[in-house]
Amino acid sequence: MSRQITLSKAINEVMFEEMRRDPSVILIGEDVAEAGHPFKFFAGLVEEFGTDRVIDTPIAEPGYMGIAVGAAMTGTRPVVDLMFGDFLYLVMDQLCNQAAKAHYMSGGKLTVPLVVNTNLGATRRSAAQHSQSIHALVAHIPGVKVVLPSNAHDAKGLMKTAIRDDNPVVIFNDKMMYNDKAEVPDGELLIPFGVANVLREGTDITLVGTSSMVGVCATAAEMLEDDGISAEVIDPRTIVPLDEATIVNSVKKTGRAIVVDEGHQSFGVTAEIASRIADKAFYYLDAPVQRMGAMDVPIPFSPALEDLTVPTPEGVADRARALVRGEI
Amino acid sequence: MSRQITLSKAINEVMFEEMRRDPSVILIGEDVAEAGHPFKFFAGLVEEFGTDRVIDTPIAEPGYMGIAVGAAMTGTRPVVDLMFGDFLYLVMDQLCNQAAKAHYMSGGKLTVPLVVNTNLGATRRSAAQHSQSIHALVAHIPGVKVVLPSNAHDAKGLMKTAIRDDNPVVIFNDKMMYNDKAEVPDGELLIPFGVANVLREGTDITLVGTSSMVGVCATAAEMLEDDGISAEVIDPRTIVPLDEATIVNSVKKTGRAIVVDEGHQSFGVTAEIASRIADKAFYYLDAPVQRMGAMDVPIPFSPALEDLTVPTPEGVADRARALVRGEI
Amino acid sequence: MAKKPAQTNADDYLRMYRQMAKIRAFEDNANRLYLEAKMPGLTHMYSGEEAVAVGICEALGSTDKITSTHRGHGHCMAKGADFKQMFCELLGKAEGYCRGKGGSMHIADQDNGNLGANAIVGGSMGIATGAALSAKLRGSKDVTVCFFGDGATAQGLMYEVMNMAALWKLPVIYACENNGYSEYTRTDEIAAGSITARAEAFGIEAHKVDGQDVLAVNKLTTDLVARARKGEGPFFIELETYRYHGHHVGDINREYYRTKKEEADWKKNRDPITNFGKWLTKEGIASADDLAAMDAEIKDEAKAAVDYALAADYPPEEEVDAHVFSGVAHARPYLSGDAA
Amino acid sequence: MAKKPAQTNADDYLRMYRQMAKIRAFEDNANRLYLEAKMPGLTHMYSGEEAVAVGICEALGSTDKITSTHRGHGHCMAKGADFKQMFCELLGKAEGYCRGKGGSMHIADQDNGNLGANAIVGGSMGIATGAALSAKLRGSKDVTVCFFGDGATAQGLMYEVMNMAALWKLPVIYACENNGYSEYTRTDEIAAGSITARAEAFGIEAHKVDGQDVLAVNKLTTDLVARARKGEGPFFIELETYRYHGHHVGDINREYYRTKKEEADWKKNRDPITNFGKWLTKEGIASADDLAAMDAEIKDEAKAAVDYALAADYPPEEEVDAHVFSGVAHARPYLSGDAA
Ligand SMILES: Cc1ncc(C[n+]2csc(CCOP(=O)(O)OP(=O)(O)O)c2C)c(N)n1
Ligand SMILES: Cc1ncc(C[n+]2csc(CCOP(=O)(O)OP(=O)(O)O)c2C)c(N)n1
Ligand SMILES: [Mg+2]
Ligand SMILES: [Mg+2]
Repeated sequence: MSRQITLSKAINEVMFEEMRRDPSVILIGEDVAEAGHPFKFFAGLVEEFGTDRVIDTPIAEPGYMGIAVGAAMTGTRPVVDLMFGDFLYLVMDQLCNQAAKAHYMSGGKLTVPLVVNTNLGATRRSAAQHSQSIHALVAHIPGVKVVLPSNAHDAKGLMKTAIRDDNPVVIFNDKMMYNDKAEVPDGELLIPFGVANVLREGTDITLVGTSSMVGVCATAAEMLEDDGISAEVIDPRTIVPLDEATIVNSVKKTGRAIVVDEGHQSFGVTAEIASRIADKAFYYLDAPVQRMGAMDVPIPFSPALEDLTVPTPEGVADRARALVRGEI
Repeated sequence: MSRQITLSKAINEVMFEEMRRDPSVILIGEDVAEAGHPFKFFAGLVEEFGTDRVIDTPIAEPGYMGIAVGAAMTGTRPVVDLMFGDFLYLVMDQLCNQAAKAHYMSGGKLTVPLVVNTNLGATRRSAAQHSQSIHALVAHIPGVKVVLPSNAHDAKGLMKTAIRDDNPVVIFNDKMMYNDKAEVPDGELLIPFGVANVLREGTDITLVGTSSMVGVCATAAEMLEDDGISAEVIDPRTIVPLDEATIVNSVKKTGRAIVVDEGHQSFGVTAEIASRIADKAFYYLDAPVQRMGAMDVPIPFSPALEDLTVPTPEGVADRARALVRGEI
Repeated sequence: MAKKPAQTNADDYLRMYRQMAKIRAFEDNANRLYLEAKMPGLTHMYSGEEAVAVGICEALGSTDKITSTHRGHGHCMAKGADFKQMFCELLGKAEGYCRGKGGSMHIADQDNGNLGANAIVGGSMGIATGAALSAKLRGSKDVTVCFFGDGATAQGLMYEVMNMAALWKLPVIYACENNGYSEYTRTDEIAAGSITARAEAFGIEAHKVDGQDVLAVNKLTTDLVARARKGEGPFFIELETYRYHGHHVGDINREYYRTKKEEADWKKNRDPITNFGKWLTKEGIASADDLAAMDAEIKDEAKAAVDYALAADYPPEEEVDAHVFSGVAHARPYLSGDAA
Repeated sequence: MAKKPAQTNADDYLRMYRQMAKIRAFEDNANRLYLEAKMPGLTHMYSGEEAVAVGICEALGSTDKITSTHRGHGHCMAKGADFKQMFCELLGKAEGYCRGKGGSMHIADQDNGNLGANAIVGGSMGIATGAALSAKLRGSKDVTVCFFGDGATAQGLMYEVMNMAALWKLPVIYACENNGYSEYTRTDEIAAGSITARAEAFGIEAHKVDGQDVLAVNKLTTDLVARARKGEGPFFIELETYRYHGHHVGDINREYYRTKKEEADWKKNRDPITNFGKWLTKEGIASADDLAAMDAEIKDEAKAAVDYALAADYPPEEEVDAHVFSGVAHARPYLSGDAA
């Protein structure tokens, strides 16, 4: 049964299905009830599940993040909505000092089954405080799993897995993707963490893209095809845990790699993945692994500047051509 | 004039000298006045400069961090003391959304000359919330400079530079190093940012260590000397900006590198430095660049476990031997 | 604090009227730019709340400071900004207050004492308090006003900084623009107890005032500013007001969270500009024609500024990594250790 | 909530005495372990504050929850922990409550409803409030008590969660242990206004009680717990108390922030155990000899537990990457995508 739905709709379905399946699942966040969220993906939930399980909060991110941690420790499974990924800075203590460490610090006594639903991505002309992709910060902290869906299908399957996971999981969806459609099965769909998706096989170069950059890599791969360059495109889907084997094996085959992620380039996700490739596939590499992240500047408001800060298909294709031609 | 002082004393001298030199320098933090800080490095300041400039705060890290940002925008140069680096999570919004971005977002109108004095490092048996080394998080955010002194001398020279810098600068000292002595000049000492220190020259392998790991690398280098392996040891001193040239040129010479940092290994500082080396020195490398960070687990309290989580001289030397022998 | 030249009351009143009318004109144009898809991104309209910004900022000198919010155009204009640079910023043009880098939610106008709008709700409360600390330490007599919404009272930062402001007797005034809603939620659903009592619990003198009455706002603020300059601060003001538009320009269907009747009622009976205009004519300070002429002039001025901004240049590409660090021309080479 | 077996008052009183004496004995031993360099790291002594933890926890059932602080040994014992597992945790041994991974500042004892100590001041305020939310949603009658110090009232998180607790009428009791100091600073230097008024401003009923009087604390708490179970919460209690030792065991020279006379005065006149012992003998509930015998027995028990813990094993090395994730035996292979 072929069925195309948007990523927003996928989130909506997950919440309906999981809240029906498991009465301990609750939703907490700003304007998630009557308003159904500013991005509308929670529409209809409060009508079915009531304000006990679909909980509108004041604008108090640290507070309700902490509340979710305590609720998770004591028999509920909160999904915490954080309207913009940029607000993660506000909840870092509750997420990284509390949620991430409680299981370990208690020697396994306490568990914190909790999902943070948030986003990343620039180019919405939202300026520096509403355009960040700071998933690398969370990925650096042991005890949290980090999920980066790149399409509606994966968003559904990964979010369902996240809700059933007994650990804190942060899901970053790309804001620009909420209205993008994909074929998504009705009902059950579980995608395991730590299993990369090979979108496209190729022999000359491996393009590893995350989240918003998966599409960029896929488009770049099409452009490269016109030049006779065969690119393999890999979407890790989760970066904690990371499916290292699939990525490394691909590069062992192609001998070249570009890692593309929308977080700032320095001290970000591209560094981790690139350095794992450079280590594990060292003796197979024909050229240095390339990294393309967002420019190391706060995201500017002006469209004329903002578009310069994020990797594009053209940019990725150019870099790939240079690599294949031995120019790097 | 040879003079050995502790790192704590170096901080103390910097504050005296800079507060005398520039009346706009102020100090803000918990128990920094009468108590002279729990680690005692601010002793005597309040007696000379009074409670107007040496300001004890309530335990309200986000609050006084925000206050420092506003004070920095309007004619003062605050040094904000954050008792433990682990509390950075609490101030991330004020540091990363406000301080780091104000200059850029205002097109250069606002400036935020502000220093955060904090620390990193495990092995004090302080457990997971007082042992973290999370400098990578700050380094990922454009607009903040990140300083990692590895001894009392550099602590003095770098902190003075930081206080005179017109941007937000975060200094991480290693907690275990506060009482370590080094030769430090009396009076003026300015060490520029972005200039690495080559502690020791060598030809077989480059060991890049930061902060607490500089000493670990230096000790490892001595061990290696006994085996006839000549190690070059480099301390970047600042990671934002990073003296890429010195590191890359060293590896071009030695053909091998290990990057050692006390932050968690995944998505941390070792990834950034290693991937830059692997890219820029690609055609000179004889073996894959190795990374050694703290284990990707919350820091455990038990001494029996804690000591396993942090790189040691023996561990670095072992890895270096394996690299040189071509076993990796 | 730069002192304003002595003026008659009538001048003050007319300037307040003009400032409110300018804000309204700015917002009407901004909304139109959005609807005509000429504006990048979204924006939050201040229309309906003009008496708050103007009543307060008219009590301040140009070196007094303010911090502003996501709904910040009104504060910026009231503190002395001009149409052209504001529209340029709104459109991401190089001549904007922030060279196009900030946009609607980050307009800062340091020269007029505006330390910037903020896209983090409550995010500027520390900054405002710090500006007050700095003024006190430097022996300046400047006062800082921190604008924020009712929704921002849920942020813990507010209590942290109010505590320190009270302990240290800082010259800061916390101005809570209670427009009855944070996004799509009524204030009583997100604020337990009493907002002014919260300030009072920290020993801060708190007032409630009709935010639609520019004279009442101005009178109270003038008094508190004078007292703050003498070291009697901090103070807290809750201003009852209303936003006419949606939460942002895209929030068109609002009936699920507030009625059309409620909106119509505020516009008809409590419009700050209309009511103040009536008072001015009643008092004989200006005729209805005078006011209409002023309105027309402002509209023309706004229109000209919009046209100017639409035609203005975007910043050049090389500015993308400028202003990351003060004293560093371009961040990219700097970050890799090239030249300092 | 598991109901306690019916007991006479005398039994209750003697148990309270015993619990306070156990906490004191625990701390005396912990301090000695530190002084003899047998303890890894530092710790914060609860001595002097025993009536707070015991008065409150004796009003709770074992499924009621608490969250604790860096000064948390007292809370943990009062909620039902035993000596052996606590000393083992303090020394980082495998048989400790957290298998040695938490240590003094993170002891958690889920089986007795202790959701854990916290090394972030104020860090557990959200957790406590969340436990109360969870109880309400799940239809459980459990009440949660959130312990924190006067210093923690400066953390914004407290106001964020009190607001939500009040809006949602959660069964949570905020228990502020005001021992007059946060680290080396007097409370009046870090807390403006009134602490109880801050809770009241959010519509939360607040009480102040003598934290050295275990019966007064217990009576008030028993009443509030019963009311919280009926949905009348949240509540706030400020308990006036005192810590005998320094901020932590290493804080020996304290005269620059508090006088020896003040310390002596509290110990002499307001010791919660001595005073309660006197009351017990006066009321004829126990003789001085009975109490002395109980003290001796507790000391022996503590000593035996210390010896046990000193001799106990550290956790095996392979546990270092266990418990990072629930359901994952070892984090290291998992993180690289090996086996899920
Ligand atoms: C920390 C944070 N949380 C959430 C948001 C999203 N947001 C933007 S404006 C707003 C409502 C603010 O309400 P209020 O403070 O009353 O100001 P108003 O919009 O009514 O002027 C919200 C929730 C944000 N920008 N920052
Ligand atoms: C967020 C945070 N800031 C600072 C500290 C350092 N610190 C530990 S205990 C303490 C004082 C706490 O005072 P109070 O809350 O009154 O508790 P008490 O120690 O008196 O029991 C401080 C500042 C910390 N652990 N966490
Ligand atoms: Mg509002
Ligand atoms: Mg205290």
